[in-house]
Amino acid sequence: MVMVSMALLIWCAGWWLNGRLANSSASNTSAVKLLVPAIFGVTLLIVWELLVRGLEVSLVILPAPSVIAARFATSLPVLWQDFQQTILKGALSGYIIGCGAALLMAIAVDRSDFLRRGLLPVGNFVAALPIVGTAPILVMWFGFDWQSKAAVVVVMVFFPVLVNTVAGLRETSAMQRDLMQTYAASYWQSFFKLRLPAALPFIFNGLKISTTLALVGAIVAEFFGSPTVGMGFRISTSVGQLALDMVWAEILVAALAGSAFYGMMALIEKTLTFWHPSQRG
Amino acid sequence: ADEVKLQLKWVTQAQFAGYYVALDQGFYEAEDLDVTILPGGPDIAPTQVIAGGGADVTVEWMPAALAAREKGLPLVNIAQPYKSSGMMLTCWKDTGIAAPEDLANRTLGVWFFGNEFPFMSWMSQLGISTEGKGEKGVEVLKQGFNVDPLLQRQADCISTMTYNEYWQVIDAGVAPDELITFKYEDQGVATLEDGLYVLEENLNDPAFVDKMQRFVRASMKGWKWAEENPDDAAEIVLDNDASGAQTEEHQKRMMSEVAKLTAGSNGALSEADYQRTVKTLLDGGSSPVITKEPEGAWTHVITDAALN
Amino acid sequence: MNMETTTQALNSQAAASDITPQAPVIEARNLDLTFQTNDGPVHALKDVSLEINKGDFVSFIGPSGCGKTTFLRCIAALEQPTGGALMVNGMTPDEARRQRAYGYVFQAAGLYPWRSIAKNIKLPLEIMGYSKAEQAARVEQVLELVELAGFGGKYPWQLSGGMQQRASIARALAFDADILLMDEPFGALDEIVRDHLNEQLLKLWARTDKTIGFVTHSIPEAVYLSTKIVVMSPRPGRIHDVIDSPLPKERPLDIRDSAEFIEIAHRVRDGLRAGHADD
Amino acid sequence: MNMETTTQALNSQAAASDITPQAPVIEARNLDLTFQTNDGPVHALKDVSLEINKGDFVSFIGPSGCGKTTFLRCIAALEQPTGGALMVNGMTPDEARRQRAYGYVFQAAGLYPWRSIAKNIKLPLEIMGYSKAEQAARVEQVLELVELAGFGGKYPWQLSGGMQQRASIARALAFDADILLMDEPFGALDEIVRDHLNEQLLKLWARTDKTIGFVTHSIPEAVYLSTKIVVMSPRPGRIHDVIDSPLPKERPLDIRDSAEFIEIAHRVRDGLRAGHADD
Amino acid sequence: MKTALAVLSVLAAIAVIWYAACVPMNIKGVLDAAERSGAEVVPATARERRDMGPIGLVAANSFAIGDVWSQDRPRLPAPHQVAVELWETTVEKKLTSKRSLIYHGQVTLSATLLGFVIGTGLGILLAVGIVHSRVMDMSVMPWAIVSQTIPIIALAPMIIVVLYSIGVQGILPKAVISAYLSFFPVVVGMVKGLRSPDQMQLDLLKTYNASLGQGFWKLRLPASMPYLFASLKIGIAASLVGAIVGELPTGAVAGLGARLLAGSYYGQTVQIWSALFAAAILAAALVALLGVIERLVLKRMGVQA
Ligand SMILES: Nc1ncnc2c1ncn2[C@@H]1O[C@H](COP(=O)(O)OP(=O)(O)OP(=O)(O)O)[C@@H](O)[C@H]1O
Ligand SMILES: Nc1ncnc2c1ncn2[C@@H]1O[C@H](COP(=O)(O)OP(=O)(O)OP(=O)(O)O)[C@@H](O)[C@H]1O
Ligand SMILES: Cc1ncc(C[n+]2csc(CCO)c2C)c(N)n1
Ligand SMILES: [Mg+2]
Ligand SMILES: [Mg+2]
Repeated sequence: MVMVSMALLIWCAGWWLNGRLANSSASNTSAVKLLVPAIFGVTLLIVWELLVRGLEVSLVILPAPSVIAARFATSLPVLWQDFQQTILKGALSGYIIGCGAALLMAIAVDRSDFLRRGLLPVGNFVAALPIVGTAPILVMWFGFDWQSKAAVVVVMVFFPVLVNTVAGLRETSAMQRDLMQTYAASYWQSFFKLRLPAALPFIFNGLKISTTLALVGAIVAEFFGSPTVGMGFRISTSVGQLALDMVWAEILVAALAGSAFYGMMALIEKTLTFWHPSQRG
Repeated sequence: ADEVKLQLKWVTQAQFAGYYVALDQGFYEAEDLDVTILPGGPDIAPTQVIAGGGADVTVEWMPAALAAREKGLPLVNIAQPYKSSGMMLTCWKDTGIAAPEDLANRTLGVWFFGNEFPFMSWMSQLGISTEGKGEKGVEVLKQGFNVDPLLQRQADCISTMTYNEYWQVIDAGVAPDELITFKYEDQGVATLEDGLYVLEENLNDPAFVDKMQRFVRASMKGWKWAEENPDDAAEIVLDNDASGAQTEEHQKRMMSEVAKLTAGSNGALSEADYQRTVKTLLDGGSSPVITKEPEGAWTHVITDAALN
Repeated sequence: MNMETTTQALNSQAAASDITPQAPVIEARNLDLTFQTNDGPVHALKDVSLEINKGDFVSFIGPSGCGKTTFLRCIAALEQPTGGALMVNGMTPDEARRQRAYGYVFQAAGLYPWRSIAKNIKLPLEIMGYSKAEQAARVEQVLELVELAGFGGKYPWQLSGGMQQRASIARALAFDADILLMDEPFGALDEIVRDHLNEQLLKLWARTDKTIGFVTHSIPEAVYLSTKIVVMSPRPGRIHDVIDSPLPKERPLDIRDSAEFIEIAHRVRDGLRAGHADD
Repeated sequence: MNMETTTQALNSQAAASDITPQAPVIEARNLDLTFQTNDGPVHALKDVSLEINKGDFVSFIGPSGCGKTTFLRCIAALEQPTGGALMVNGMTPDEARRQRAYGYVFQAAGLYPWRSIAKNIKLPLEIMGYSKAEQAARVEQVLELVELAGFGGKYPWQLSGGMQQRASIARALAFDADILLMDEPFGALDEIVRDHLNEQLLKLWARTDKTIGFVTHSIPEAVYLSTKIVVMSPRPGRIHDVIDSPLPKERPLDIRDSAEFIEIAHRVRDGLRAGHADD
Repeated sequence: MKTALAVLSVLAAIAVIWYAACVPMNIKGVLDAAERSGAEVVPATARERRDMGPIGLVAANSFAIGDVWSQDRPRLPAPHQVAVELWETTVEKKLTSKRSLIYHGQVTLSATLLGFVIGTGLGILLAVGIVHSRVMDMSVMPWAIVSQTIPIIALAPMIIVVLYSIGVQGILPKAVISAYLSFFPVVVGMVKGLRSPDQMQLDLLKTYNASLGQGFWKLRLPASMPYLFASLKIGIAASLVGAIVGELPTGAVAGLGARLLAGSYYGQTVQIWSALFAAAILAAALVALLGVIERLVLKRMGVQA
């Protein structure tokens, strides 16, 4: 009970501190911008730890953060292997192929009104296919190794990027397009000088959503067949062995990798679309 | 009536016919029990469910149960309806595999999720590494839920149950003589399957013990009924399958195969079988499932009372 | 009375084209344009006939909503008339557009936010394939012209409304189009800059023999700049009066105090007022 | 010379406030505003001091980019000065804003696209809690005033640029604010409508005793409307001259031909020219 | 009309490619079956065939091509096989039958809708908080992103167990997972939408000294409508996936997820594909429904089509 009430207390304290920081004059410095979510996260972890201990939650239901951290530290070689297999081979290659194909397709779709009308509804339909159904099929087609995981990722990221890019390429204002008309600009001129830059905020929207999709897709696909390495493999076998600390250590890796991946895309976005109102602050 | 929640290890099928029969035939009711059967599936760890309080008793394989016990979840075997193991490795004959030694340098499909332990100790007994292909090594795939890896020849061998996956291979049009099977039972690495497990602390509660005695009694009655009336039992299972995925033919055949495995058991755990299982697991090679002899992992308290 | 003025205007045009024998650069005959909106059609242009000769400086003036923008857009092939005929340089507006006959200044600045001011001005030069050196030279020159020297590196959102408008004028002046169409280009500028730009525009026009279509709300500006003033009236947009200016091509700023100037201004104002009365 | 004119202006203000003993409605002392941009700071306002009394009609005129909009935004508490003091009705601008002291017309129309014209005008009335009947009556009345009667049901994108601007003026006039701030409200309008709206605005002002801050680029408009004309010069934005108009409150349109009028106009033009020369 | 034509021709093109793809995909299985039934196959044994490319096999055994579209357990079922299965399991089965896809669809649908309501509600609330509070913005937003990098399938069984242990059962655990997947797109979209009013629009309300609530109802909310609907459409599709995922660890008793799993378990490819399509059709129907609502709402608001 003491720990539970302490958890509550710490939660409130964290919010109070963040409130002070966020509304202080320094709230626009990058230090505070990092500090505030960090404090939030630390508060969350402490509350988690205290609740798990205070309520005596079984290790096989939910391990405490300290236990997870210990497991993480002692399993680095295994985690690194799994990371290579799932993220570097499966997710990344799938992400690059999927996004690249989607961008090319978007241009084709954008050039032809017929394709746009025909392909987008069908595309939306295909995008709605749940991964739990497609993954076993793709494992059957592409084998147990990372290729099938990459294929799952391709399927998952293709349509978000396609839809966003197509929407982005149509995002220019009438006047901006009219201007190009008066110059009698060719398709590719107006593509590179007008439509692509104007579409970038949308494209990055799709690319950012896709980072987390790629990760989750690669991991989940391993549930449906894999070699004996990989984050999804480890998670599912560890659950079977009730090694929940290992499960959470892998989830931690996924969260770290996912945030880094997302952050990287956000950074590239910021440098390329500095001019957009949402980036001007 | 007393409520009992039973967590199964897998989806509704004749593998669990005894429980469905007991429910359907009113055996539980006669013992003043209100039993809810919770089907399992590929994503469910029955041990976790019982730890979380989602079930009173669960059907589990002994390796997983003992592993959980070592992880700090004190599961106790209270009854053992399955006498022998139905697990085996099924291979294409045309790959040239004739004996266990030939498995080296092959690709094998194995079930993980806590079901990999018997395989691992078998391989370590054969002196075959599971780290990758080689003179003394095999490539292990984490097999999904179906027999596709064999049919698509992505693997030379896959894990099958005598009562289930093997027949799916046959149903796919493969003739039995195209295949060669290695039963774990024959290889001397069989471990106990489908036992009933409860949390140790609950056994201190006389009311719970009494409830379990009635439960086990009714369940065994169900199993014996099912062994005698395999076709009717299969029908009962089909009636209880909410997913509508099972076929009558498959379930009837499964029931007759399952009957062979349950036939030797009256429900009480044989201590010899237990010892053999523990020994197999302790020999499990580089990363053993259990590191030391478990204690108090089973009790005859329930069956002694139930079966008299 | 409206009908009469229109025919009268047409006659005076006919007279003008007798003097200059070459074919008109822009020729509209009975142009109609109706927008289909969900609450019924909007007649933006009705029965508009007009001839513009090479080297003309034509101002369009009229109440807001009378169709000035719409008419300019038709000439530039940005809008498709729903009736009548329109020829530019003896071809359809669209063909003329393809030959890069137009420079267009829109009513709002419409700069691309991802390009700095200098790069915005470079845009048409890049598209039309000017050499790098030429591009840089021209950008310098037009930035100077619109008094934005030193602002080339800024981005559009860092400039005030009037500065943005000037940048968009510079963009249209940077390349050599035969026909310059300008939709209220000087609306957001103060009188001094405006006077300066008026002078610059006249100089440019005199030097290059461009044909200019110019929308404005300022009567003095229209009179000062134009060889031809088109007064329009609204709903549906029609030409109310066409005034051929007798002012010489050479126009110092103080020509605005001359009697002729004032007289034309009066005629324009009367036309405008009549247009409002139509309403 | 700039310093001189400024002090001179301040003196003349001081003189003016001697006559009207009440405290000024708006009082700026050494106001500074610097925008931080990624390529260095932009000094938009520097050392601006000004007093505006109750019932004044103050026009701001100056080259584009000199800080007129910025100054108006400071008064309305939309921008935070980086130096100096600014008081409105004896409080901070933000307190005055909270008391709903302002009606503001932005340089661009800024209508909400999901509301019809009438509902756009109703917006402030809804927010300030006017009764339904009062809302309807006022909308009718101001639509009439800006010559948009009948357009209440249209959506913004169905109107031309000038019509949108008039709707936004109507929106600011619909409720009773003590202080009306208007940023180039009549920029996109033709002279006839502009004259009409000028008259209407003067009437409204005479009737209600509002204090009005008005940005314009038209010298005649500034002179015709104002009791005080503030001429600004750019980079950094400073007050170049403050001219107190000797014209009577009652101003027929033809006052614009009077000698006094022309003299003031000259002084404004000179100020503007000097501002440009500063540059 | 034009759209229908375009969609139809794209569908036709896909069907053609699909049918063609069946040949290389299924040829090995067909030849294995043919060999077993005693037909002359080149090369003669499955072992030899394993190492051959599909093109070579087709060329050498052209007699077998007809069978690639009618296999029992094909690697890639032909379109008509899926269509027939869909027809049989929807139209020809009683609605209460456990083999009826409509029955399973309805089970999934109820969890989807409940999860969608919870998820969108939560998402909108979070977005409102984020837009109005700097603390929320700075601390919650990064963690909302992190939350989506967690593979939900890995957590789903544990979520179910935990909810189970506190006595929550039935439809709610599934709905929770489905809400988890749908709240994120709604948060992101709504934050964007609620922030979409430009400076001038905000300044206008500031000059009226409008309250926070007035700013929300009269400006931010209407301005966010297009964004809201865009994210609702993504959200409902995510909800459906969540409900399906949530069905796996609840014992795969009923629902499209259970159907997928059972099909996958027994290698019934045709059944998997038809369940997959049923899920996609359901998603498309839900998205279309939202589209209709969107059009009605936007029309009432007068926003340009
Ligand atoms: N896209 C459109 N859809 C419907 N109506 C339109 C459209 N564009 C213009 N209109 C209508 O056509 C008429 C003429 O508009 P136009 O923009 O040509 O006026 P304008 O003379 O340029 O006015 P201003 O001086 O205010 O810019 C107006 O009544 C306007 O409402
Ligand atoms: N958000 C901003 N960021 C950076 N600089 C700005 C910003 N807003 C205005 N400025 C700069 O401040 C100066 C004054 O701008 P302001 O908009 O007040 O001019 P203005 O007098 O209203 O001009 P105009 O008549 O063209 O509207 C300009 O040089 C402009 O570039
Ligand atoms: C993911 C997963 N794969 C395989 C099994 C093994 N298994 C245990 S019982 C049973 C039913 C046999 O017909 C099977 C296949 C499992 N539990 N989970
Ligand atoms: Mg216009
Ligand atoms: Mg301004």
